[in-house]
Amino acid sequence: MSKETLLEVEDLHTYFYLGDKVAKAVDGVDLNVHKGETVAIVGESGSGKSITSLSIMRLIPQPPGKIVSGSVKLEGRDLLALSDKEMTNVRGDDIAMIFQEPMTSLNPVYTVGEQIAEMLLRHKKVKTKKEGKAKAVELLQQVGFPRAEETVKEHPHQLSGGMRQRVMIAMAMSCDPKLLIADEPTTALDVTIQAQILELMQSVKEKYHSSILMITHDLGVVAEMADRILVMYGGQIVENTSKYKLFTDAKHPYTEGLLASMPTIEEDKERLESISGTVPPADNFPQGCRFAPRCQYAMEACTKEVPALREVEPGHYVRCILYDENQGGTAHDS
Amino acid sequence: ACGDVNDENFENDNAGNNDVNNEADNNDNEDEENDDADEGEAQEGGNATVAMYSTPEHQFNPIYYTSSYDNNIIEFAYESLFAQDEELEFYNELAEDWEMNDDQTEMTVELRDDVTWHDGEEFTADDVVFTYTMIASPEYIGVRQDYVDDLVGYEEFSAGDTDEFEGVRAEDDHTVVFEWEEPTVTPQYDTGYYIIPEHVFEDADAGEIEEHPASTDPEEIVGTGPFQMSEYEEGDYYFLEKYEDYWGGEPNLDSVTWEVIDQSVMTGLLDSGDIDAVFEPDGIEPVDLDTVEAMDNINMYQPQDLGYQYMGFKLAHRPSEDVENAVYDVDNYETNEKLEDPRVRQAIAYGVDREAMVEGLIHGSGQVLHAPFPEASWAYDEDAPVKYEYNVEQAQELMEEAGYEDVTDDGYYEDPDGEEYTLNLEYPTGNEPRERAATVIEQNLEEVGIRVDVQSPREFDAHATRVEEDEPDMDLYLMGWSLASGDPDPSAIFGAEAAYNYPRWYSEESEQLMEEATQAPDAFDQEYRQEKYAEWAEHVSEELPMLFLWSMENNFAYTDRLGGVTENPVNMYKNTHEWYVTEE
Amino acid sequence: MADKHTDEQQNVSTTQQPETSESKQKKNDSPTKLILKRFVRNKLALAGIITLLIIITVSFSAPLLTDHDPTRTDMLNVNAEPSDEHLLGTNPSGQDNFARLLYGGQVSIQIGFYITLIVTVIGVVLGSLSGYYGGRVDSLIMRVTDLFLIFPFLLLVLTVVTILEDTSLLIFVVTLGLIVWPNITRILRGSYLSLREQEYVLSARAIGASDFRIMRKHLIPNAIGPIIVNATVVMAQMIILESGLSFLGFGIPDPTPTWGKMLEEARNLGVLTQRPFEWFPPGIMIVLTVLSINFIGDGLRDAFDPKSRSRR
Amino acid sequence: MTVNEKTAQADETEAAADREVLVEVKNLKKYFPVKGGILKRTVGNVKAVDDVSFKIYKGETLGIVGESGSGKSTLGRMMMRLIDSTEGSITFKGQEITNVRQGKVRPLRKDMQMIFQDPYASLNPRMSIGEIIEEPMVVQDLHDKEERQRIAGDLLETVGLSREARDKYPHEFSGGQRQRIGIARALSTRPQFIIGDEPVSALDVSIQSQVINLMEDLQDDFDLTYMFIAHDLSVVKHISDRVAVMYLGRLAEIAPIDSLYKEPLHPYTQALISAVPSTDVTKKKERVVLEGDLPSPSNPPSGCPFHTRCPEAHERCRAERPELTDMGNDHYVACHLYTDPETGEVIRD
Amino acid sequence: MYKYILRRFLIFIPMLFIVTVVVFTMATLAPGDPLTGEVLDPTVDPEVVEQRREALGLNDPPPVQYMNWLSEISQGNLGDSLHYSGRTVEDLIMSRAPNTVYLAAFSLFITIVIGVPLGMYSARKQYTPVDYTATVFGFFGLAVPNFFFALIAVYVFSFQLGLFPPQGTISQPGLTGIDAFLDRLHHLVMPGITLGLASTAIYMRYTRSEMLDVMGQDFIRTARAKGMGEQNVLYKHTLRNALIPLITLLGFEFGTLLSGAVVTEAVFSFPGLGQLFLTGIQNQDFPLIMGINLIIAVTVLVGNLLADIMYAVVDPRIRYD
Ligand SMILES: Nc1ncnc2c1ncn2[C@@H]1O[C@H](COP(=O)(O)OP(=O)(O)OP(=O)(O)O)[C@@H](O)[C@H]1O
Ligand SMILES: Nc1ncnc2c1ncn2[C@@H]1O[C@H](COP(=O)(O)OP(=O)(O)OP(=O)(O)O)[C@@H](O)[C@H]1O
Ligand SMILES: [Mg+2]
Ligand SMILES: [Mg+2]
Ligand code: NI
Repeated sequence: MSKETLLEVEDLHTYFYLGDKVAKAVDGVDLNVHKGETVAIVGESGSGKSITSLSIMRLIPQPPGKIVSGSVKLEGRDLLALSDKEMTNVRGDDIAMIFQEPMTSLNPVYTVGEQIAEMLLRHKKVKTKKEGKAKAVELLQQVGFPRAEETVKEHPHQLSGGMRQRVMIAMAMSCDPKLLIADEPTTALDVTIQAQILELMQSVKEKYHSSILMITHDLGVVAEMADRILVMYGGQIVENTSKYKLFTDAKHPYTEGLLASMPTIEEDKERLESISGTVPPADNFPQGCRFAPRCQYAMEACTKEVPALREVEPGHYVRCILYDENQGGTAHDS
Repeated sequence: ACGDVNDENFENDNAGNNDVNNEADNNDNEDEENDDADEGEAQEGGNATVAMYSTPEHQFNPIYYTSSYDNNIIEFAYESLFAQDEELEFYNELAEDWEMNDDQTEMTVELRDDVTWHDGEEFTADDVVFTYTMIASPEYIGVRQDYVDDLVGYEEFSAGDTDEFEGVRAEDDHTVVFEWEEPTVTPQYDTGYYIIPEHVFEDADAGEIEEHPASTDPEEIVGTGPFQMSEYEEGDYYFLEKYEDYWGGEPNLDSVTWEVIDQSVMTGLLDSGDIDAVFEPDGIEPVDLDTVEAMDNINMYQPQDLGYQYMGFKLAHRPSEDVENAVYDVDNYETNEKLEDPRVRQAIAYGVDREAMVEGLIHGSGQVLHAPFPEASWAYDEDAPVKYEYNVEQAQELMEEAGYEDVTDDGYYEDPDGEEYTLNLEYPTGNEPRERAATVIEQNLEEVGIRVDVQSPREFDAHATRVEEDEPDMDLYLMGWSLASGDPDPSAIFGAEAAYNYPRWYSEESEQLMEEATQAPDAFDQEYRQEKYAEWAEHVSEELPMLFLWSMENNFAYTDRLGGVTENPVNMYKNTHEWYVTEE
Repeated sequence: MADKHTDEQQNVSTTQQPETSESKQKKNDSPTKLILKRFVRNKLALAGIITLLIIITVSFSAPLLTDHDPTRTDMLNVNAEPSDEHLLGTNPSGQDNFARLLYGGQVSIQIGFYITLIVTVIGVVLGSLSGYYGGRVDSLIMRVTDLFLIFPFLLLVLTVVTILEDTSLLIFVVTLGLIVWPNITRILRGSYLSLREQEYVLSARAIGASDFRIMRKHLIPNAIGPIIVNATVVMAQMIILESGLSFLGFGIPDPTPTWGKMLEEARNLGVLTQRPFEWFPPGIMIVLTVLSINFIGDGLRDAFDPKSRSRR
Repeated sequence: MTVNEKTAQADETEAAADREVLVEVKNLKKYFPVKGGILKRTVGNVKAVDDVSFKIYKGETLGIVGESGSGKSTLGRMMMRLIDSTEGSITFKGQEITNVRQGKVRPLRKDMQMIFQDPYASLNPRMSIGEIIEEPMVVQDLHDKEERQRIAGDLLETVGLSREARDKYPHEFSGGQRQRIGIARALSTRPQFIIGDEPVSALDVSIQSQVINLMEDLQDDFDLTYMFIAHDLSVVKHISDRVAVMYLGRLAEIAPIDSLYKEPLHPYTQALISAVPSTDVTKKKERVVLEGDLPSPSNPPSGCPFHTRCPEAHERCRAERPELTDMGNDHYVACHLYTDPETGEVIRD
Repeated sequence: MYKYILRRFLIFIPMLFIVTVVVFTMATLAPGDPLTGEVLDPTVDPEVVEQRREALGLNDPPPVQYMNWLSEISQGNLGDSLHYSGRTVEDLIMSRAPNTVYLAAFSLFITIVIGVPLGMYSARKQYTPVDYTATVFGFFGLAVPNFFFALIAVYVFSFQLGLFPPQGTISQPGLTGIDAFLDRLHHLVMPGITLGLASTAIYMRYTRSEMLDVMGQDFIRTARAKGMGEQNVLYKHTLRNALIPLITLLGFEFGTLLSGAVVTEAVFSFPGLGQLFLTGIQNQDFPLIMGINLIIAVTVLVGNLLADIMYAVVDPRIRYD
């Protein structure tokens, strides 16, 4: 990959200390996002996607959460080493974020305009509130509000879910961030609205030349949006490859299972595959490979130690013993 | 520590009535002490602070007020023709001189001519006539008729039949004549009521006076007294300034402040000197006595109070029709068999430890009462009544004599028919010692073997209604009363058909004695009456329509700083122009 | 909204053991047991329940601890100082303060308890009717509670206590119960309103369960948290209220002792400064009891609803 | 049974009216009053379900799709008689059940059951799994206690849980497991008809497929008829025989899955299908992106409710409400594009 | 918005009417009347008392009395006090209300100034010693009977330390301007704190819980993600949302304060409505009791109305239609 790296996360560990238990929500995540690239993290509920993104933003609720180790570098600058104050300058300005719940992610007591203007003022993009409001109108127009002048004066509850998510996007883009993190931006929305939002995100990305780190559990959305896909399971990345590779040549048994268990609109599956069992809780991961208890290829060695994420093909990383020649694993084709 | 608001009605009258009490106070020693105690230098001017525990009701018109707290203000601002001195003898206040005609029905009073009202107007005979006429007038809706209803022409005038009240008339600017239908024994008492200014109230009729600003707004009060109201904060402070042109001489003090305080912090305030005196109507509560007595800057003055507590025996009940129609007819009285036998009542008298109650409940600041005459009264005869000393055996003997026996062996007597014997006792809230007494009586009598069922206490008014309306289930009740005012004639309370004869006691002997005691011409002889009342007292103590519990002492206290106080058993607020404070 | 709810729930659930490790887990951790476990872990609540138990035990074993009859007056021994005979001295009626403290505790606690019982029963019945059926029944009940709430509580109590001339313990308790119910009814109605919308209630209806069954099996057991928590609040309030009313002279009539009445006797500087043995014990008892009950209530709230851990 | 089989079956019986109708809904409406004005009078209605008619044949699965707020749940609840309908009729096994009073619906519930969306909220946390599964039998007064316990145990095994689970409580299970328990309960009275209101929406893909498979298996084993409400078109496509598309309380289109997904007629259906993100990375897909949001059901647009967002809307759509028209092959659509404005005749291309 | 207010107002009217009926019914149910006491006075002629009863309308049937009363109050006339002869109920209430208003306002001020920030602080420092201390203080405030607290406060602060006057509203008459104000304030401190004790505790607990609630909301995370500083998040985003529910509490606060005032005013001899009410109760002065009950109920109703309106103003989510 010749492209310039924007974000680089190395060996990130974020734990939650809950009484006598420790939930290892994120347990050794490596990822990087290049300039102009859209990277998606997929995985089932509880696999640690949100915590990874929040860790990057340093927004982990603390206590009980804590970033235990690792580094998060934005254009080479280690975010974890910044003071709290410096970090607030990064948030919103360098990295912006939108969330899953458009319904609750906007402050109900302030108007849409106020909330956008506030962010602009905070990052000194404008000097006065008035200027901020004017800019807000402009931004709203860009995300497709026909009546933007009126919308800025409205309160979030007066808008529909899709509209709120647009406001969130407008707000996120207002300071021209280098990276946009979108945590399940369309999960709460209907398909038709989801399509609108995804479309909007694409266009916004092109316009602002920003990179996107997109989090979702919907493989369909990933297929639409991403350049590269990271599959997360049990607080770890288990597979990291380009979109095309993933959907045509998934290597990790978990990814394989996911794809097979998903009904799609294109093909008629006689019967869905399914992965037995459930996602292990973050405070009680099995020994060794975390997927082993549910894996159809699991073997003795899998339960010993956590396999490393290794590059099995150029740009295709998999965390599975099957692809580890040293362990005598043999690649299989599904 | 509960307020005794409900009893105020009784006490008020008492405060206004100023009885004739012959006996001087029994605190001579302390009296002298006080005089010596005035160590500091008398100060020109200054302010004295007097405390009361409850808020005046802001009815400051003497002819309408009912609360003794209002009276506190009135005492400083208004005056009457006659007042009682520390020996309880009448002396002239606004009167200069007086004389009675021979058949004791007409009194001519000459007024002082140097008296002015606070607004500068002269005080004249018209004011006196006005005051009495107002009380007698048909529109009058207050409760002070007692002062006028024996005067000539009252009936006609108060019924509205005539426009002229004959009973009182102005002979000239400074001479007033009172005329009674019957000979009166106590003319100075009857004519000794506060005088209100005609020129202030003349436009109002007697009914309207109640709401007149000069009645309800402290700042508008116009009297002749040494102090006049200047500023106030309702329910908190009442600030009285001296009336410089007071006829008795310019008052020493610049001002007197009445402060409303909570009884619970009184000792603290007295100790810190924030207040100078606690006098009528509250005095020092028994609980605080020890604390106050222990303070070294305090003068105590403890005259007898005319209020007393008793336990009534419902000897009979009026039938309900009579209650409804307010009829009092001895022939209809339904006897309460449970208490019919005087021996039972005597047994109860023996069985109740009244001495202990006086000691325990009122901290010794009072005495056991044996007959309804105040010690101060000429009708009082210490040896006349039977004195029931606490004696359980004697009580039991009497019960057994009366045929009561503990058949069931449960520690309680059954009545002569062998039926369970329980007496219901009712009592009101509002007077802490009395409330506590209910329990004591129950337990005392339990020891004798008489079962008492103590009902839970009621609000005073509710209780009073039940007593008055002869609640059929009631056997015993607790109540307070005030000792005979003015004349000792007990017939208003003990007469067989008197409304206030709550026990519904009927005794021929008593009726006769009471009648004899007031029959002219013998009754003009006080000794004769004294004898009759002694006989009556003995009779009443044997018959026991009620068990007199105790009469209290007042506990008045003031600091060394306050001087010139006239210690007067019925009224501490006389000669206040002589009050002074010493330099600290 | 629903999705978010699910989300949270999911996080909770994933911390539970998966089915595969089922065997390792202790069997049948019923919700009640879980609540108890959570409750016991709360130190303040545990301290509260221990204190309360001690207070109750001591109060109710009064006959074992003192020979004195708390109502027995002794006129020759009033306002006695503490002695071996009278551990805390005697009051102005010569009643033994220690005995009054113990027996008074019984009365005060019973007052609190019975009022709470009445209020809770009314609250549960009316709250369920109102919350479950809604519509007219609900409007009617809510209007009535509104009306009650408009009158400041103490003024209403005083007015009613005055009107009812007779105040025996029973009347006292019933009266207060009848005045205090609206608050709890409202709260429970709120709980029922939200419970009614739960899918398991809908599913119970879908299987044809009767209203009564739904209330009995689905609503009340799930509303038990708020019910108990509010009961503790009421109980604490009532114990305080009793003392306030005693103070104003509208409490339980003599000679029945209560803590409030004992405390009321200290309404005097002299007593306050010179006879602390008379007011301190009942004062501290009231404070401790109320504090304990509040801590228990708070602990229960957390135990019943772990998400509200941070709440009041 | 596979999808293909199902379709084949459908084809066979295609024209035949002899397919046994289990449930029939005619002109069903549900209006929720909207209170407003100063006195809180009813000032309008939310037309949650507005004049809906369809049939469900024995043994089939009818999928209902539509956006949030389109009235899917309301429809399901009306059919379960959990809420009263405003108008129209519901016939179950030939018996009119619309007007059975709430007190009398219990016997019906034996044959009709419902599975709910939220596996966390649909099980009473204070009842053990045994109690939960037995409850329908208790309510219906079926069997004695022991028998009920045995059945509950069997059912647990049927849905892939162990018998021991009976003594546990819901909080001890994961979402997928709970949904299985919900299914077991629905089966306990041996119903013929089950309405699933988004039974898999809250589940993760890997779990979702387990439940879908289970439901399919049970359909065969227990001879069930399903009405499957969902907003995920892929899931609906997988499980259903026929699909009804709802929009603002009305049916836009109803058809067997093959024809619906291959040849959607209604512009809304077309948009809906094209909006589903494709996992086929090899093909680039044309997409119809709809403008705007779902209008408020309390104030639905006049004429065709979809005209505000429809790319092909024309004058007539604004004025006239399209009726559901038979396009042949069991395919019905409510759209003016397919009827002649003059004659009202069906236009086929 | 106006419609919303109007609707609230329309609910207010029937409530008001019912309130009068209830107040009146309570009064009629009461035994005896204020003249019963005078009947017992031997010096008073029973007939006179009966005349007074007649004159005061105490002998009319209840509905007639009610209608009379209602027509009077509709003219702003609450009737004559029975106990306070010659004074009208409105005059009495007016003479006392200012004191209680000062007291309530001061206590509310204390409640808000202490309770809210303490709750905020406690929420910010959740599970720290500060939080626990505040929690214990909160529970303590709820556990101490306020008269008991008052007595001890009087003892300590008035008599031992001499910091505050133990009773009354002013220390000397005749002060003007700032001196008068400070004098009053000085007298308000102890009763105000006593009265506000429980409320402060409640507000503190409430603020804390609301703050924590809001702090867990998504939009707070959004604010942080926007790069907002901690102070801004706390004061701008959290506080405003957390305070909204407190407004409802405020609506009833006046009623609550008045209840407490009955006790507090008694201890501090503070001549306010509470004391007046108590005197009314003790003397069965039903016009007065009715008057105060009515005034308070109306005040609480108005308070609720205002709270509702305020709620609608600060919370844009409220729908006005
Ligand atoms: N505040 C918290 N306290 C304790 N544990 C937490 C907390 N937040 C997250 N976790 C744990 O961290 C793990 C990962 O959570 P995360 O929210 O990152 O999952 P996710 O992949 O985003 O899932 P979803 O798709 O449901 O959003 C979960 O198992 C959860 O138990
Ligand atoms: N009890 C009710 N009172 C008033 N309106 C209601 C009620 N229940 C549903 N509605 C309204 O009816 C419409 C249809 O709701 P319904 O729940 O049936 O939609 P849905 O298609 O199931 O949506 P979802 O996919 O979100 O579950 C919605 O606009 C909703 O607001
Ligand atoms: Mg997430
Ligand atoms: Mg739905
Ligand atoms: Ni199949």
